[in-house]
Amino acid sequence: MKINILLFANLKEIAQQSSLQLDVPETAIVSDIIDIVKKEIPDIAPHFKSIMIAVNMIYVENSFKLNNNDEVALIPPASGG
Amino acid sequence: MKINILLFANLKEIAQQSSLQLDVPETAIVSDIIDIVKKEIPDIAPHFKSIMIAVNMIYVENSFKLNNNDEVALIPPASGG
Amino acid sequence: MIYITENILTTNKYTQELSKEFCGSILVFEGITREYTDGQKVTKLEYECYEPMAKIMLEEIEKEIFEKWEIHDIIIAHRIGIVDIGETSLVVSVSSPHRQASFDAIQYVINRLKKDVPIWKKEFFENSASWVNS
Amino acid sequence: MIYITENILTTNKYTQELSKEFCGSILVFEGITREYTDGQKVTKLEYECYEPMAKIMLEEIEKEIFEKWEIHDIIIAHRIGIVDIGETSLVVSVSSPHRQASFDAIQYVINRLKKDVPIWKKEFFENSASWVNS
Repeated sequence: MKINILLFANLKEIAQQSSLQLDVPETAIVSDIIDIVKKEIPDIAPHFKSIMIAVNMIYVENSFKLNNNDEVALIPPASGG
Repeated sequence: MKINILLFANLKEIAQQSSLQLDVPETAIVSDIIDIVKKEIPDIAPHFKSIMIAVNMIYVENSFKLNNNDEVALIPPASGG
Repeated sequence: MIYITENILTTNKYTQELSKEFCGSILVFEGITREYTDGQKVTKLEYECYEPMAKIMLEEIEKEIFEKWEIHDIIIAHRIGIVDIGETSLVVSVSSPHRQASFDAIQYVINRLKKDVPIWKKEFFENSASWVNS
Repeated sequence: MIYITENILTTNKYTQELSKEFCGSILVFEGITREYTDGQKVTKLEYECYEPMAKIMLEEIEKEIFEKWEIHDIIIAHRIGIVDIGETSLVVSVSSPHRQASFDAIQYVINRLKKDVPIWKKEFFENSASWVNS
């Protein structure tokens, strides 16, 4: 199934792209996606300890089960205001 | 000596005047003034339990010793804001 | 800066006048006369003031604020005389490097003002009128 | 009401838009970009935002505010894109019958916003730039 990954702020700059599309097995959960992204963009890997994950704009745990066409956003620590 | 008394808000309305001048002995303290005002304007007497006294614009105790030409303000509970 | 005035208060004026250099936070409080007090319809209000003493006390409160919190500037403006329903009776605006100081400072000003500063409010109802707290 | 905009923010607009009927208190917070961060001179800022999610989260926070406190209306406006020094990045304005609710509500909004809402700030210094918190 297809999963769309969104990258923001420093992650976007490191990856030099604001999104990527992954093709993953139907059984994929969030932590599988994290593993793939770490491999595809190794420079992002050290940032994952502070990244939160939102699926379709809702924060989720790493065990969250994904569905086809889900939008998975990698959210660095907020610094608005 | 001469003491000028200032009245505000409900006290001014009860007394139907905003100030009065008293001639008092040189030894007068604030509580002497209160006693005189209670006699001169009996309708004010019940209000004294919540009135604060300012002499020359500074809050003082009842034992405060007055001087000639002091301005003694009878301050009802504040309700600004 | 302290203002005690019979003129209409606008927060815009007292926000613009505030010195803001290097400040990260501006907080502006506006107290507005309400139409009901304990269910009774208020038709208008009147504020009376022992003006020279109120000014001195507000200046003291202002000085305390600068001692207690890291703020850059503060304006306190109180309207006196007749104030119609929906009009502003009090504006307090504060600029500060960090926001917490401005929240603390404004709440301190309002609490002190309501307790200690010789200003009195008279509420006019349809068939009566009375001085608040008296 | 929630605004996420690249336009300059003015508190005047977001104070006027606020519904005020029957309210005794209006409180307006303005967050302004500061010239120095830990002694380093900032030349400008840039805010980036995951806009649809930020909107949803701010609307949720708004809903919580109405549940937690007796407030009448609230406006949250966040600027994104390039923000020059001294310009406003955030306005939060609240009208409420009694003032305490507005102080509590605005502080809650700011704390939640800074912690949970997907908006990021990049600080530009004279010879470098970095995303805050990253």
